[in-house]
Amino acid sequence: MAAVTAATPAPAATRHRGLWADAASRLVHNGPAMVGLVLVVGFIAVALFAPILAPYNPDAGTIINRFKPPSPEHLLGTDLQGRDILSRIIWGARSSLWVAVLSVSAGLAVGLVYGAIAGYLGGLVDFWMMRVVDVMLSLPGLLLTITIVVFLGPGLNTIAFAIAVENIPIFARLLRGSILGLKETDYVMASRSVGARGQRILLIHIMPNAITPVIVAATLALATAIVDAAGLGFLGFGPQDPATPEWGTMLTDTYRYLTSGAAFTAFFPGVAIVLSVLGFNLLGDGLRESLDPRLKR
Amino acid sequence: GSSTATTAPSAASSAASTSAASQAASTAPSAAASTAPSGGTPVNGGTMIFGSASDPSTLDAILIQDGESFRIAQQIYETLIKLKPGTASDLEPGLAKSWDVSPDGLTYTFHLQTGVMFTDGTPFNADAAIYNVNRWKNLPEPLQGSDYYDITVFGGYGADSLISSVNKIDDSTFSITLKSPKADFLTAMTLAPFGMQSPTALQKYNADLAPTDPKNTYWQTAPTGTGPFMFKEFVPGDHYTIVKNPNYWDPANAAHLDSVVFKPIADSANRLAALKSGTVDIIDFVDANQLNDVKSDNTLQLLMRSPLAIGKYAFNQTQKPFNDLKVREAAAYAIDKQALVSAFFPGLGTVADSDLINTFPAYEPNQTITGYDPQKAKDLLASSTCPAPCSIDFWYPDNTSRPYMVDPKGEFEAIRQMLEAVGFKVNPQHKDWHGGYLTAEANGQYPSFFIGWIYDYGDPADGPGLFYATSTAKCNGVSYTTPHNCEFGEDNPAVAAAMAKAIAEPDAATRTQDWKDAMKLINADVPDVPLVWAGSALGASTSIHGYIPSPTQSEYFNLVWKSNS
Amino acid sequence: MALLDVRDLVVRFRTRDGTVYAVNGVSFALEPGETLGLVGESGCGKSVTNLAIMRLLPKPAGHIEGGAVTLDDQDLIGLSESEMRAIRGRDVAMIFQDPMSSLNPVLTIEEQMVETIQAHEKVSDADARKRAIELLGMVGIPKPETRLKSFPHQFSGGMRQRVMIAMALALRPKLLIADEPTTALDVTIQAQVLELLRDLTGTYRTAVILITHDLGVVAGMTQRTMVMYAGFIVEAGTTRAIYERPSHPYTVGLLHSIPRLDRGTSEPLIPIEGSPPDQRQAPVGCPFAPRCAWRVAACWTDNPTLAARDGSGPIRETGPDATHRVACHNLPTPEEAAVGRPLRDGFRPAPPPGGVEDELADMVAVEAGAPDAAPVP
Amino acid sequence: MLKYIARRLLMLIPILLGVSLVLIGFVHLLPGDPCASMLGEHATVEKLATCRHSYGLDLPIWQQYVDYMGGLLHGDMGVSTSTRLPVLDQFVARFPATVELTFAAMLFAVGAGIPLGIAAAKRAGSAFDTAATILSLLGISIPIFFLGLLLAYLFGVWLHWLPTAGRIDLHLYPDVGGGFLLFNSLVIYHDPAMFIDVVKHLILPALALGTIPLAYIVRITRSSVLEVLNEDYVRTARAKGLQQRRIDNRHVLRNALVPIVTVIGLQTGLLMGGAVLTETIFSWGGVGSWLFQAVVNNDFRVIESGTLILATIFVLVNLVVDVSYAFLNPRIRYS
Amino acid sequence: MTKPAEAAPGDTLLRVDGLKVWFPITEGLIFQHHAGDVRAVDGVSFDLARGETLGLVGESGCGKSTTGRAIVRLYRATAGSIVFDGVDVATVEGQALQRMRRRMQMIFQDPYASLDPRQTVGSIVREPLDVHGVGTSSERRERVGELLATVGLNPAFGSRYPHEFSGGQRQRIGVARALALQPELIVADEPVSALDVSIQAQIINLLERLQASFGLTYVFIAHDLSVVRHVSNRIAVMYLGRIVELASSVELNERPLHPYTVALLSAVPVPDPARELNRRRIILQGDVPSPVNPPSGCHFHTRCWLRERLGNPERCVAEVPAARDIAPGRLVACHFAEDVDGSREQRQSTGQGAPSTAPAPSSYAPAPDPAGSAPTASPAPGA
Ligand SMILES: Nc1ncnc2c1ncn2[C@@H]1O[C@H](COP(=O)(O)OP(=O)(O)OP(=O)(O)O)[C@@H](O)[C@H]1O
Ligand SMILES: Nc1ncnc2c1ncn2[C@@H]1O[C@H](COP(=O)(O)OP(=O)(O)OP(=O)(O)O)[C@@H](O)[C@H]1O
Ligand SMILES: [Mg+2]
Ligand SMILES: [Mg+2]
Repeated sequence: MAAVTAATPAPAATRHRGLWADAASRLVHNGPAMVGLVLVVGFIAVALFAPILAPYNPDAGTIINRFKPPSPEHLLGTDLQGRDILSRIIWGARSSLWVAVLSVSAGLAVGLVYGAIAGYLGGLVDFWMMRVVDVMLSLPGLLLTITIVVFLGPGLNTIAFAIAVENIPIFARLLRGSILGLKETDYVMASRSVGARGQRILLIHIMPNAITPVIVAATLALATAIVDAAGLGFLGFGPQDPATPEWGTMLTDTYRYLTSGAAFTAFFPGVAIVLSVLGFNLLGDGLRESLDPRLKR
Repeated sequence: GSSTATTAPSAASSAASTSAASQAASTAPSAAASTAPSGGTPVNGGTMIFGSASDPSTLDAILIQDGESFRIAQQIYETLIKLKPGTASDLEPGLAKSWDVSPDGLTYTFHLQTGVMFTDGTPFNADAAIYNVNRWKNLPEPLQGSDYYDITVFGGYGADSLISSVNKIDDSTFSITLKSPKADFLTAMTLAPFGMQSPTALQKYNADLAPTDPKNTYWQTAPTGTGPFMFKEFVPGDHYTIVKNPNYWDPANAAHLDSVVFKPIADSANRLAALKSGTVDIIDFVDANQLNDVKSDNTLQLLMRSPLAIGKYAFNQTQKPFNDLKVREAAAYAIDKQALVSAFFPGLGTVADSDLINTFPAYEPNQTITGYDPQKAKDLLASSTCPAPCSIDFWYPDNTSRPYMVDPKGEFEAIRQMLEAVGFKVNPQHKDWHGGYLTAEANGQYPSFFIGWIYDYGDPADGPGLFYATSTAKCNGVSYTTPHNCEFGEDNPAVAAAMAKAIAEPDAATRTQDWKDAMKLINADVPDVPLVWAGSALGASTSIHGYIPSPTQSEYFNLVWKSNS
Repeated sequence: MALLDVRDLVVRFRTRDGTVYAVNGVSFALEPGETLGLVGESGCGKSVTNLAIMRLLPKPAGHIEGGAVTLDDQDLIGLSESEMRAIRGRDVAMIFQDPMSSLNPVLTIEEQMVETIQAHEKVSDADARKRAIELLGMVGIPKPETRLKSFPHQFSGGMRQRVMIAMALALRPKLLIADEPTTALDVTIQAQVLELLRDLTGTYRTAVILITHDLGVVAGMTQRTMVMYAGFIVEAGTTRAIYERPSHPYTVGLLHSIPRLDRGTSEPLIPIEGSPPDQRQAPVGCPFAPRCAWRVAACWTDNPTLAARDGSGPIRETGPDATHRVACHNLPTPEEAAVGRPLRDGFRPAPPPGGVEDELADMVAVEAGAPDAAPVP
Repeated sequence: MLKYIARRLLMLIPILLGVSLVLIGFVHLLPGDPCASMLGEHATVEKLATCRHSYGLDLPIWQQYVDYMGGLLHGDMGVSTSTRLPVLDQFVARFPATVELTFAAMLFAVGAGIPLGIAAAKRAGSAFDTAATILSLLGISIPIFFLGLLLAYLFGVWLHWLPTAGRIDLHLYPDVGGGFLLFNSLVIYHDPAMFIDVVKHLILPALALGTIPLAYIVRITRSSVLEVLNEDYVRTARAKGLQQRRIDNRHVLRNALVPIVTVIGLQTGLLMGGAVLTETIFSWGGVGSWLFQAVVNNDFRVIESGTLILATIFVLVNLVVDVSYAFLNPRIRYS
Repeated sequence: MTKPAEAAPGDTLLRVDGLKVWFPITEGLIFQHHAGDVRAVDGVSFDLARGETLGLVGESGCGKSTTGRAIVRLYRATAGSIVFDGVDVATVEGQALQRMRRRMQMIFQDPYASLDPRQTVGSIVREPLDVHGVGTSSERRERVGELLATVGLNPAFGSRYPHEFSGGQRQRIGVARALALQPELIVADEPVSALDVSIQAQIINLLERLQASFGLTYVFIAHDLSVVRHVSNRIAVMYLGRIVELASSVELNERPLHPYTVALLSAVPVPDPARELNRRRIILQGDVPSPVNPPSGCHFHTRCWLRERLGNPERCVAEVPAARDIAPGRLVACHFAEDVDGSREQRQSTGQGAPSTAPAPSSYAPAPDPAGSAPTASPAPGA
């Protein structure tokens, strides 16, 4: 008689996937996002395996060998110092990734705590904390970054830090916004009604839900960090240590040669930047769409 | 000077002269390497857009220290004495028709041109000239300290000033009396900072108030001289315009162009792009890697200035390990200058082996360091107090490109490879050029570093004479005259004595020999590794004619004209 | 000739997650002035059916994959977009569930009403405005002249729905499709709105298709009723016939699922177990079979067609004596319908054929074990 | 509404106080000494001290802050240490260039971005949509100086179509100074040729600068329109039989506009001070490169006052955006 | 399965007295000042016996949810007391409050919004156990399985996420969570409003079954009178933050004494075309006024059909009607409740009224009703 009550599964119940798995599947079916993922994964892999992948020491070369156009020996040619451009791009992935990751994770660390406090406490505390964010946001970003770099002296970490400072108010505001929205949700109410209190609600119920937009923003911030670092390089505030290849600096050092016979020296680092940034952006967009089922197209 | 971008002619033509043309200076390099084709009869009219590197920083003549300000001042102000176009040392009458020097070499009498007016209508006469000279002598307190050339030429204000008195003789004659003889006084008078400015304008626009005072609007709104061009307008960050002075006192030399606009374009690649796209007519400081680009474009011409700058890798002998001569020698032998110059200065520089440029009569090949020899470098290092791997700090500046140091980081990187090849272990050190690189360098904080020098005077006294002529150093910027010792830590009494002798020697031939002797001594000490003698280049549209490049960058735009096409 | 004639309408959505079989061959007709109720659970295709009639299916997923829709002898499916536009709002109007979101929040009521009128008639702004005022007065909005300048959010839900009605009736359409017009409203407001709707459509003899979940609303508002399930019409007939002799197990189930004010409080509810099918799978057999207490083996494989309940006489689709039709292989008897469960001795719903057993079989077992789902003896 | 604006303006005060505090703090953290960079490396200790005194740099920081704020109250924004010009004058001289560039860039970004975003939304999921998305992303991915240079070479050097530096052809118009050239050329000089020349100069920098806002606008327009397209009232509008164009313009766009306007406002605010790279590449004498130079030269008064003005503008632009919400969304207007 | 309306009440479990919940409205950008209150609940009193179900009905915004939330201390009472088993909920804090929380739970209206989408069903149901530290972790896991089984879900579903379930299944999860701590009182805030009719019945039956097996006491909030009537022993009708009538569900249905109740009853459509045809509704004019500025006197006077008929007596405007015990166990807050009793409106709204001359809604006359009002219901098995 069991069959009397036989139920057809609810539509969503037909697939045994978790929420994340669901998002992942949406991601997998999103063409541009997959391109982004491939680019990002490739970029990370290149950074991780740089010592294995790079055909030459990125730092060794003599000016006698300078400006060798791409050849089987030097696939992407050599730069002004006679160093192998491919190897420098491969090692440069590390620096770029480092700047991106460091700036975003530092920005996240501070921004999240800040935003969580403001959003969770609410009231006057929130009000004034947000005014501080307003102050930070109303300072012209690039100038702020440059000022910090000037203050701390050039270097990869400094740049990452300066970009992180720029990210803090963005992340903080984003997180606060979603926390405020989530604080009044029924499921938070439900959790309170069974006796759950402050920290637990914040950590278990609010944060995991509030973090989604931040994850997306962080992915995009990774991309922005790489471009920003390149821009800083152009203005002369790049990581000045010549022994550490970095894409932005490579481009900055060579863009002058774009029209004078050695265009490839600028072209390849430029392409590396564009591809990695594009990768993060595509992935970020894809994440936005797949983490938010409403935006499904 | 080293920090100030450029300029200033020189010539120690010590012989007093009443004639308009003095004889060729004995020590100065020869005339421009190339000249814009005169290409027929000058055409009047038109505007030339000059793609410069930055805005002028002041146009109150006596405060000027940077090249861009020099360039404009040169057109709107006139000095008592001028340089002959394209030369570094040939004197020519300016606002003074002629001049006499008293036998004791202390009193100079200037006979002024007559019928000259400032562009605001104020007559230029002895009173106006005296007003200017007195202003140099008694520079208003708020302006003091910003007057680099006033200080270097006259040494200070009031009681400190080298000028003892200024006397009016008649309406068109006046004299300056110095406290002690100064052989290069006349040459110094050709420097743009000593251009004549209208007393009326200076007063009207409160030029004597502090530059920070909003009421002092002189140079931004009304710099007034007698020159072939006059101020039109200044839009900071956008352009600076001068226009033809329609009432120029010397019609034969009146400007052809109606106006010249200076458009600051900081980045050299953008500057070239602007030239090639026709946005500007002429640009200064074409990069070495761009020379071919300009040459191969048949709508463009290249205007070369012969070298008057030296770039070098210098040591501070008071710091380890560079207190050891062998270490310095090892570094000197390790560097392949030829490779360096062909990589970074193709067409703009030649391999240097001395602080003196080889166009100077006193130049003599370096007998201590005879060339690139890595093996020798290795051996020297091995036997030194700092055997391989010898760890050294090597400083280079960020955010600058100088004629003698076009790509500091790139050059550093290249030299680092060379040094490490012979057993040095180089620690890269860098600081922003504007952010204290020079201050720390001048204070002797760097063990080894990049530095360079653009001669204001084509005279050894202006180079090695400044760096190494004293053996005792005061190292916190207190002394104005020879502070450079702090940076190099060269403390060899023999060198100091030899140089002092050379600087004091009145006879040209003896002086040349004295300098050769002094240079031998200094070269033996290896206080630095001279890398390159560098010139610079302008790029111009082929419609620009009559532009005569000068090694000192004192170029006169009234000679320039523009063909229609 | 019927005002509206829908034949074998098939609507599908092509989405990333697969095809949604939203409407699977729906046919019905409507006479001028007639009111038709369309009931069924959420997702059964009520709205989609009507959007298809209006050719307003969400793009690009929704497609009319078959069938014909004739309005006044005109085939709507074949019309060009601009021809169709002329019909929308003029001949057929719609009211939607959520009066909050169905009005454009950034335009005044006046702008929205005037644009409706002017989309179909060449009238001056002043005339259109006068019409709008009349219409607002007609739907009982006090001081229509001043209220015309208001924005939707300045109205309460009930008022907004009145505005929607005024707008829908502005051009005296022949057919009004009301898609759950009162679901979002309180009962007291619902009563106001329904009365208004009834009065106005009665006065103008507008044909009405009323979509709702609420069996009570249909009972009071319509002459004929169709019950939909999973994109199929499972029962159709006059409203009275369907409420008096509910004949499809699903209709029976619905009527027993709701507590009724007109019955004693002690009457137990008999839920329909399980939930509606996933319409992303092509229907096999009777869509209701998995939840049906009356199902027989054929139900798993054959989808019954809509046929006259008593199997006699010509079929009339419209009018007061429309034929009571049911799509079922095993009709509940009137007694069973009254009780809400099969009364036949030893009857057991046919088990699913092998292989059709799905992954939720374990869940079924649990449900079966639950006291309220106790097997009927 | 007026009350709201008044309140928002009041809110400016604490924000600007905060900004000024942050700035003065930052400026003092900057290495080097404005006097040292002003007087050169051979300045004497006494000279430095005199100079520092003249700028009040020898006072305790709070005293400097109080003096500075006092000056601000009297409209005195201080004087640049590198050009010795009053900061306000310099700002006024450069601001028109910034405004015109920002305007042109936003015109490009908005003019191209909104139609592109709408088109992409309406064809969501199509190849066109994907192409639009990727193209707009590409815009964000190319370092702006690289893009600027490529543009300059392509359109200036190779094609000779457009000028690559400055705001106006200085050959033809040596008489024109700064100011609002677009406006002046038409209204004051009545010179269409000049106007066209100004526009030609604007194109490349505007393209370079507008790329990033363009990308953001395309994306936000696309998602916002996509959302609105699914709104019930759009369905209502279609059910009423309205013309497609009317639906798009009156129903879809107007409702989708709020997030778009937010992005436009934010980006406009950012461009005002953030155009450093573009200004540098195209020798555009705007505020961004001015402030940048100030940072490089340790020109503390310019950094402080200039940034303060920019922050004020940023906040004001945001205020304008917020006020414009009220016009876009009557709910806000009447509450 | 269903309880007789007169179910013997046990001892009083909950007593709400003069409960007020006001939400302050603040204004100002920098300095906030108090600009008024939303009087969501404005003096509500009732008591509830152990094992009883009290229904709370009323139009949207009348303060039902707020009352419910105040009871479980999700909101703080502005005034009044909520005495739960002898302890005033409004005043306890800390540990005492936690202990109290274990004894009263809440079920929420929206089965989609009330489950954290990032938590598995297991951890949602386990949360109360975790929070209160009940049992060891393996005991908790076991208990979660039991709870899921109790509400008719496969215990194996614990590892799935809420979005994988249908609305009805989700509401079961919400019920399981509420049951986890074996509470005595459950406040069910519109537990079925968001569900489809067929699913509604499943949940209602489940709730009734659980009450029977665990002796639960319910405050059952709904805006649908028929649902409330079905599940409740007594019903409180709320209007603008106040209870206007409180009666046993049978009484309320058969003899409503407040004009508002009458109107409410009359507005509920009945799925019987024959009856619908003959019913005449009382159509209330206008909308519910704002709880920020409720009308003076009797809150309902602005829309009251009775007042209109009585010639708009001043008293309704001037005087707040006290909740009167008009009969044993029957509270009415109306000055003229006696006029309601026996009125035509009362009879019509309860379906007892004679068919009036109301025009038929349809254009053709319905066929005579063969089944008529014959009771079609038969006793449920096991009832
Ligand atoms: N835009 C769409 N894309 C994909 N599927 C859709 C879309 N719109 C509707 N559907 C599907 O079509 C089917 C019928 O939907 P429809 O809106 O007609 O249901 P309904 O009976 O009106 O339900 P409700 O009572 O909830 O309004 C559902 O399964 C639904 O999921
Ligand atoms: N947190 C809050 N802040 C301010 N006002 C509130 C809050 N919660 C509820 N209100 C207001 O209090 C009044 C009563 O709300 P409540 O949710 O109790 O009504 P309800 O009877 O449950 O209505 P519904 O049937 O819509 O759920 C409403 O006007 C509501 O807007
Ligand atoms: Mg629907
Ligand atoms: Mg509620």
